[in-house]
Amino acid sequence: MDLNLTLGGPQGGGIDTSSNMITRAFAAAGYNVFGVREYHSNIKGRHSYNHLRVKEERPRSLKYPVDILIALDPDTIFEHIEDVGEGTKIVYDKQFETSDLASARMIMRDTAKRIKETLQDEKLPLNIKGALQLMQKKGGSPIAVPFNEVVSSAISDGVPTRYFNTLGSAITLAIAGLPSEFGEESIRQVFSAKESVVAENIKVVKAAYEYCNNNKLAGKPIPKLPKKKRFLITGNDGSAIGKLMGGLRFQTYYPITPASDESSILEEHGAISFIENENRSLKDSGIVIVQTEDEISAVTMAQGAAITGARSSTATSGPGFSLMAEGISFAGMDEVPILITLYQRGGPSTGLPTRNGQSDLLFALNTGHGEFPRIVISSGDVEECIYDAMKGLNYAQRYQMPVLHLIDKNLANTSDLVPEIDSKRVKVSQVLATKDSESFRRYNLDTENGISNPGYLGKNIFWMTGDEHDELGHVTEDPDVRDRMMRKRFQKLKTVEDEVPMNDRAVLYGPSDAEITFVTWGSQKGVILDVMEDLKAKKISANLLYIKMFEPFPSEFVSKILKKAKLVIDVESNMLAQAARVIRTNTGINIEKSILKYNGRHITEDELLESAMNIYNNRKEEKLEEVLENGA
Amino acid sequence: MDLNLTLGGPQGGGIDTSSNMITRAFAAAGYNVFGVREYHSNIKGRHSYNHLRVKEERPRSLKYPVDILIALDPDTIFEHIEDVGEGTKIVYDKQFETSDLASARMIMRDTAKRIKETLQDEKLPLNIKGALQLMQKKGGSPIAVPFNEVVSSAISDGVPTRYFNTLGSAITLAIAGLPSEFGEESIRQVFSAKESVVAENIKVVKAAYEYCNNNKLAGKPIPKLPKKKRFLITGNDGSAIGKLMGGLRFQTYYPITPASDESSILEEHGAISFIENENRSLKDSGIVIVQTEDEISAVTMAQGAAITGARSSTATSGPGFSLMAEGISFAGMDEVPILITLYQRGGPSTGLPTRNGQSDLLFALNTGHGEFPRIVISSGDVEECIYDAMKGLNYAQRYQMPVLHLIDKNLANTSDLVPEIDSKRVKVSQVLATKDSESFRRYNLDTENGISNPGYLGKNIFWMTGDEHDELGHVTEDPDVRDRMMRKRFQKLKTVEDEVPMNDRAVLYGPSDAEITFVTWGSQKGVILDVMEDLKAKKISANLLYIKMFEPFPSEFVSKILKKAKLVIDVESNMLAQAARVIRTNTGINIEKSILKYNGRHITEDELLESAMNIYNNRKEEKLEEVLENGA
Amino acid sequence: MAHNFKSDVTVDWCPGCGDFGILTSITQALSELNLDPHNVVSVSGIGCSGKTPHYLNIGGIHTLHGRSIPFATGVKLSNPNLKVIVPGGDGDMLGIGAGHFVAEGRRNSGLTIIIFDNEVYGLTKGQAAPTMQLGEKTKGLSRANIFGKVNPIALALASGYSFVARGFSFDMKQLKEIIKTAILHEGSSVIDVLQPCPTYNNINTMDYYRKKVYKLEDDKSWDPVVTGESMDKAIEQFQKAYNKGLEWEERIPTGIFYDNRAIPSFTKRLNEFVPQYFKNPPSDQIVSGVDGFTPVDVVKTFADKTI
Amino acid sequence: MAHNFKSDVTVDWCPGCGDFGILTSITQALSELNLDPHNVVSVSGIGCSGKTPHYLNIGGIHTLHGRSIPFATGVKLSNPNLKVIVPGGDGDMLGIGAGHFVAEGRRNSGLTIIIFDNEVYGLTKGQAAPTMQLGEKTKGLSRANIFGKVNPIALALASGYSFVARGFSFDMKQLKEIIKTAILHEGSSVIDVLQPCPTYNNINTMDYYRKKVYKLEDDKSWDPVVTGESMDKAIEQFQKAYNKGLEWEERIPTGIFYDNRAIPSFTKRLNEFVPQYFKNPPSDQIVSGVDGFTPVDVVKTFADKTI
Ligand SMILES: Cc1ncc(C[n+]2csc(CCOP(=O)(O)OP(=O)(O)O)c2C)c(N)n1
Ligand SMILES: Cc1ncc(C[n+]2csc(CCOP(=O)(O)OP(=O)(O)O)c2C)c(N)n1
Ligand code: SF4
Ligand code: SF4
Ligand SMILES: [Mg+2]
Ligand SMILES: [Mg+2]
Repeated sequence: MDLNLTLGGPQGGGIDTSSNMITRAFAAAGYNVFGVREYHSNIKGRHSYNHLRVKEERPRSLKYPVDILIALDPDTIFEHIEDVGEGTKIVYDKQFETSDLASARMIMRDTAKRIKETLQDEKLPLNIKGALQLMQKKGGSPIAVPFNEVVSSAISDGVPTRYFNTLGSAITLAIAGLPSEFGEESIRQVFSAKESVVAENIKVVKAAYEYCNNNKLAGKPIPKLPKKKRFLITGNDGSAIGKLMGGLRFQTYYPITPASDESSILEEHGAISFIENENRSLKDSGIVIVQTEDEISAVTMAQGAAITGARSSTATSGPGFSLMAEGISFAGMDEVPILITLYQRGGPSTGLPTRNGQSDLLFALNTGHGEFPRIVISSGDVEECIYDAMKGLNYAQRYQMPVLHLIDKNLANTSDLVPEIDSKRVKVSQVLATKDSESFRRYNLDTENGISNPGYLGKNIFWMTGDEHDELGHVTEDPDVRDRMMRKRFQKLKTVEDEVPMNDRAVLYGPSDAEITFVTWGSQKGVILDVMEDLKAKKISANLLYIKMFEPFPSEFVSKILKKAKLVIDVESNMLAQAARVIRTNTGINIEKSILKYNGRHITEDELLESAMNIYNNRKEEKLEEVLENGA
Repeated sequence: MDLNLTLGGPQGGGIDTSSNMITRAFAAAGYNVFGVREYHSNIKGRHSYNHLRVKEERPRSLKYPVDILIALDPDTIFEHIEDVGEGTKIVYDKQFETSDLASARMIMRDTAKRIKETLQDEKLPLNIKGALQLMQKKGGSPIAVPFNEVVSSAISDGVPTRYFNTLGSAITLAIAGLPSEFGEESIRQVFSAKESVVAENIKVVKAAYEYCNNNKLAGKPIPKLPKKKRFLITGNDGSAIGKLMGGLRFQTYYPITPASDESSILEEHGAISFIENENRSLKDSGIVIVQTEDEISAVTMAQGAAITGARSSTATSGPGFSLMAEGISFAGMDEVPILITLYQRGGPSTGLPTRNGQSDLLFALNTGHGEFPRIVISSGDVEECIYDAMKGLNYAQRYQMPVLHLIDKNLANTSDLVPEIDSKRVKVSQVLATKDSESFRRYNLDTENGISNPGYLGKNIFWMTGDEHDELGHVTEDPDVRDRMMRKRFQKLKTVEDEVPMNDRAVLYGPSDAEITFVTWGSQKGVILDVMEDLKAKKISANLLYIKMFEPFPSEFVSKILKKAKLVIDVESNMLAQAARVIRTNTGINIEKSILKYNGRHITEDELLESAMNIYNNRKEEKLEEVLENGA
Repeated sequence: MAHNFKSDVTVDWCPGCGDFGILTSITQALSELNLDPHNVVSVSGIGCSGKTPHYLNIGGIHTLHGRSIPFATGVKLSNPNLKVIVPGGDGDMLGIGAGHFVAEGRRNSGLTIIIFDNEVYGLTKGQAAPTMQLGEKTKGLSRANIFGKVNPIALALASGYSFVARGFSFDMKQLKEIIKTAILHEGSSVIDVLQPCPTYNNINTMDYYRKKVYKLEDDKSWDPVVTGESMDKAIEQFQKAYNKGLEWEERIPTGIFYDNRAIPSFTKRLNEFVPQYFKNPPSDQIVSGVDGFTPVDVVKTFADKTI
Repeated sequence: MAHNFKSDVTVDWCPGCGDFGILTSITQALSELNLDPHNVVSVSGIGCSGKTPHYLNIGGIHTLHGRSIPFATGVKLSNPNLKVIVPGGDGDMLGIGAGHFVAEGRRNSGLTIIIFDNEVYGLTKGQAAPTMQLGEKTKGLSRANIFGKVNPIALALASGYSFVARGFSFDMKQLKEIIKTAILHEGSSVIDVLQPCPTYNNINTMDYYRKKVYKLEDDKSWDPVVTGESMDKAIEQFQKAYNKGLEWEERIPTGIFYDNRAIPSFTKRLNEFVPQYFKNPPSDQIVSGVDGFTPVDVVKTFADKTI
């Protein structure tokens, strides 16, 4: 099975619950589900949608046209005109048929204008019927469901609209051919706490199946697969889990999309459970999460905590990260171990605050005035988020510098079913204070690898200052000590290169020799791996140079691969091909072909494949740039 | 004549006045004087010094060993042990001879330790006498002057110490052979307002000359040169003057070294005088300078003013610049014309707050989250500061984007005698609001060069938002408009490339074909030009690729020069050779030889020449890096 | 026809949101004052509240979270003839923007600051704003609020604002009048508006406030206007305003707490040494000479730098 | 021998600077409290005042301009058993740092904040600090101060600080006692210290203050301690503190204005839901299992995420 479906409705209207229901139903039947959430910067009313993909094996990307489009409001039909194709079933409430475009005021003006033009071009009426006709032209089959009737037939009392989400989900499941029991099971999971709610919703599920059966909508039953325990988590969850496993005990944050979910998750799981065979005294340990007054406070407060010995971190997104620049420079200068999780969203400025972007890489690499060492890493799927967060905390501790962990919004809001979390994959070493002495040299220059023994307030007496300092941490302006301190600090980056395995810095997926070499970072990893399979089917071999650590940059490794590559295509969710620039800076190699997307939406398998083929077919040309445009 | 002299004393002890006196005395005799100020981050007591160079033609760099070292405190003698050589005259107060190193507590500990070791290595006593002996070994001749006696002999009453600065300066002038009248003239200029003070100080000057004559210290009289009107200004002054000429009418700042002097200068000259033939109504115009509560406010308040049509700017330094990142991203997104003058000092963090650095280039190029266009320019001498500030304001206005103007601390505190300020060198066009209309499209997409007609609050009704926006300036999340707005904004950078002459972006000094090609930016320009002359004398031809605009980068021009260059040496005041990195990013060309200095002190001609020769002599080696260390 | 000050942009606040009442009060105040729409601008930060400028048919800047005050100050000081309205969230103004809020009190530039006081961070999904009471647990929170509350009236007074008031978003009549007085006030004004957020704040609801609010002006002896004639009276009025500002538990006063007309505005202070400041402000200056070059006489202006 | 809390670093303040008196008061207070030097730390910002930690022989962080409060809060919340002293300039605390200053009032973490109130920006050469009076022209300024003054006492009270006091740097005896009480205070305290800067401020000199200051404690009826037993009394005490805080022109009160022991500190609030917070704070937690891997049971901790 390979099922793509999009579920759309008004923000705040329960789309997430519906999509959770669908995911859990398929999961209960042993399937794998992968999904991404798209929403406006708005609390109630504007269009939001979840794009899900269901497969036996684990999906790792999404694809248009979708198989089922579930519209929980008229806007969804207008917004997704382009996303249907041969065989797409469009499920919607029959009532919508009276809606017209002019009254869909929550659609962004320019979007509405575009939809209008599209309909006009096709000489179709500017309303839902026109939109559905267009969809039909594209091969879609509209399925009008009388939502109110079906729900009313099932529930004894209460407002029917309250159950429309459940109905939409259940109809989808029925159409997909998933036996009703799994839909019911998912209801139990989603509304676990409230028995009466469960009962009512199950009635609605049953009614949905009955309606589908009666109207010949129900799909061919799909088989039940062996079910295993799995984690249903997003990139936000992954990072939170990794941090907790990685020893995080202090996190600060100032609310911002899409970063603050991570902190809320940590807050909700702040009372840690320890494994049985560990010291009993650990049994009740907690983590401190502080909502600060701004991001300047977040990045500096976390450092204050770090200086007492707690593993600490903060998480933010573009605008907040900008505010952290000065604090990050301090952490670099003063060798403070701190992990900063940077959730990238569409910029610049407030930009597209709830949309995807990978436009903060160059900024992360260069943020903060003056020269200081930092580590910059990036994750490309939900599982990586977990282990990278752990490693990030380890790096910060070991190398005593700021570590920036980049996660893009797409990944933050990707929900995935992760089969296992391996607590033995990454070691976590205890934070140990140096033995105290009369004149403890916090910034001991007598070190080969640049790492001085750390000190912790409460355990050692020492000083720190953002000014250039001597070994004790007092201000100095001595030119000679200055030079030595600068060199000591940067020496640590060499040590990182010596100690961190290449696998944690860059990976080559696929055959070592290939006709196409993709280069990417972040959440495109999955979709490229899928496209590589598609290309294989077309007898075109492809591999992927996937970059995880940008500072210190794995120049040699990357150089070696790119030098022998035949056709290199850089794929990024930004406009300037930032990773390609970093590669050029570090290796001198210029990547001439790129596929870029900067409209804030997730990259889908179909569009990426098409663009890759375009480039492949025109590979003789010196420079090619494809810009992807999928997404409502 | 080529006279290098260093005048040292305690911070707050009048060193600047002394050095001003010396400068004006030589200037009065028609000579040119060039100087740099070095000082601690301290208000009173720690060592500060001015290094001056006097020549017939205009000097543009400084050189060790100095010809005269004037020590107004014992610390100066200790601190400058290394700066003397064959023929250096060390003028000091005889009283200092009883001082020892242990009691010089204002010397930074590490520095004191180093001095101690130096003296110990030479088996010399750890006091002034020891230091002077070491200086003698190096070829210096100590000149002990009984300061108290000489002053007391001259003035009728008052505290003699108050005149020690004048005495020191006057003795220097006498030793240099400058007739006493010029010393007296300089007294009149420096203490212009206070007649009695002038009279007393002139007595001291006379006494100084008499003392020198009596003790055979007076130098051979030097000729008086024809005198012209000149401007005695620093880089700070230059930028302020340029801004005022460039139409600046609103400047914000938060105090920070070495930026805030610029704002104080503007404040003091805020009531503008206009030239005669201009409209009478201009006669009384003023400029608004606001000291803000922080740099976030500075960068955003200046934008508020810009949006009403005032040419506006702010000036800051590293830590403050870090805080501006978010605001700069807004200016990029919203196309706000604003000039930000970034005075670079030694970083990272608080770093070496009163010392030189060029370590903010990469940060300036990448500051602010997300992708937006910006212009980054840099000045290399005091005159350039003037015209670049004017151009910077012009660029901001024309291209509607943030313009970052980089000036290094060395340049900010360089004092130079500028013969002329040419008000016709750079055109200044009037800020004009677009004709108002019902639905004024501030962000009109219908533009080839990316530039939409600007609107100004008070004159037009329109909107702005840091979110992605439509043509009217309202929030949009439409994927298509998003893409078009992104491209429109970046199109402006192409327009900059089309419109700005290459001379304003990069310049090749010297022969087009040379054995050594230096690459630099900022205040090294002068010293490299001097070293080029030195090399010529050694029959080695050299030229200089001098970069002024880093974004958009003049890639082709730079590429062409570097590709045919024989031996390229990058010279920068930072550790990471940042300009060389920018060159690599933009051209793929890797510069393998570099001369770097990051101890915060100015680069001197002697050390640069020596390092250049080292590299030249070992040019067969693949990679060479020289680190410069001059300076107390 | 008088300008109605409403733009045609879709308002996307939640149904029942208190923001609607504030928006209407603003447009009505502007209409009734019959201001030229070119002479009023609005400058906001980020938040649900931050969207306000788009809904007003006057020039508007929707700036950065917490930075509306400095942006607005720039507008005002560069063109002192504009009326500048600054709608902002309580998080925006008193959380991330508190530093600017305090600084503006010292400046008194002449901004009309309207705080949308919903006790939560609306747009980021209901976290506690600085105005939320210690221990309060709204539905958006997973645990009771751990922070103390800052009282906007007390903070505004301590910061030096010369006009301090409180409105209630469901009493548009009073709020509109307060806004009108504030706009006409020469210095900077702060209006704290009790604004129910039905989506995230189920404690400070419309009903909650309806039961508690009362109007200061209903007490005929209430006199917030300080003329500066008597210093003692001024001090007493300030203290009264402050003490009234502390009232909250039982009943919540609305209306004008303090209206000091004696403190000179920043623009007036600037006018003391910036030549022709009001007549020829930075926004309107001629910077290009008749020949297209600078009209500045450098030698004269920088006479002290010549030798 | 008791630790004398003085480091051997050269103090490079100007001769006659009020900072010396504050430094001495701090070291004496620490000595007299007989604290273990490992259990006290100091965290400063940037300015002349910011250099203080280097002069104290306890762990110290000389952080960024305006950011001492968040850094210090991180230290305190991560290790609530430490005493955290926060010396800061008036520009540092009430200018660039005002946002954090207000926020810390809401937290009440348990910091001892000492404001070096010299009315100028010392280290950057004498610009007006937010504490300088409107129209004042000190020798460091080229024109009279154009900004209003913020009153640290009023602002601290409005922000919610539970301990607010004022000292005078040339009255080390009183200042030392205030610092001692503040250090023992559980919540956050603010001590505004009148600190002459002879180099840049020729108005607020030692003599100027000597003539004006008087001690609150000299009035035997003065009672700043709020126990929380009577709400009415508490409100009255707050108002008294506030009104006293406004006094300035004629005479300047020093001493403790407000000492509220009823407001729980942030660490106490955290302790309500962070298991074993005081016993096993973040700074001291074991994060590595016996086998060198995480001791966290992921499945149990994130049970809600499993299906
Ligand atoms: C620097 C920065 N940090 C965080 C955010 C995310 N953010 C958007 S709105 C908001 C808070 C909104 O709360 P409030 O100011 O009270 O306004 P309301 O939505 O309640 O009207 C935050 C934190 C941001 N835009 N910028
Ligand atoms: C972000 C930033 N902006 C500006 C500065 C420059 N700066 C250093 S000290 C200082 C002000 C000091 O004044 P105050 O805080 O009152 O301390 P004082 O020197 O008077 O003790 C400033 C603005 C800085 N270090 N960092
Ligand atoms: S979230 Fe609250 S404040 Fe925001 S629009 Fe909705 S109801 Fe209004
Ligand atoms: S400048 Fe003022 S505050 Fe700073 S050390 Fe000197 S006297 Fe003290
Ligand atoms: Mg709010
Ligand atoms: Mg101060």
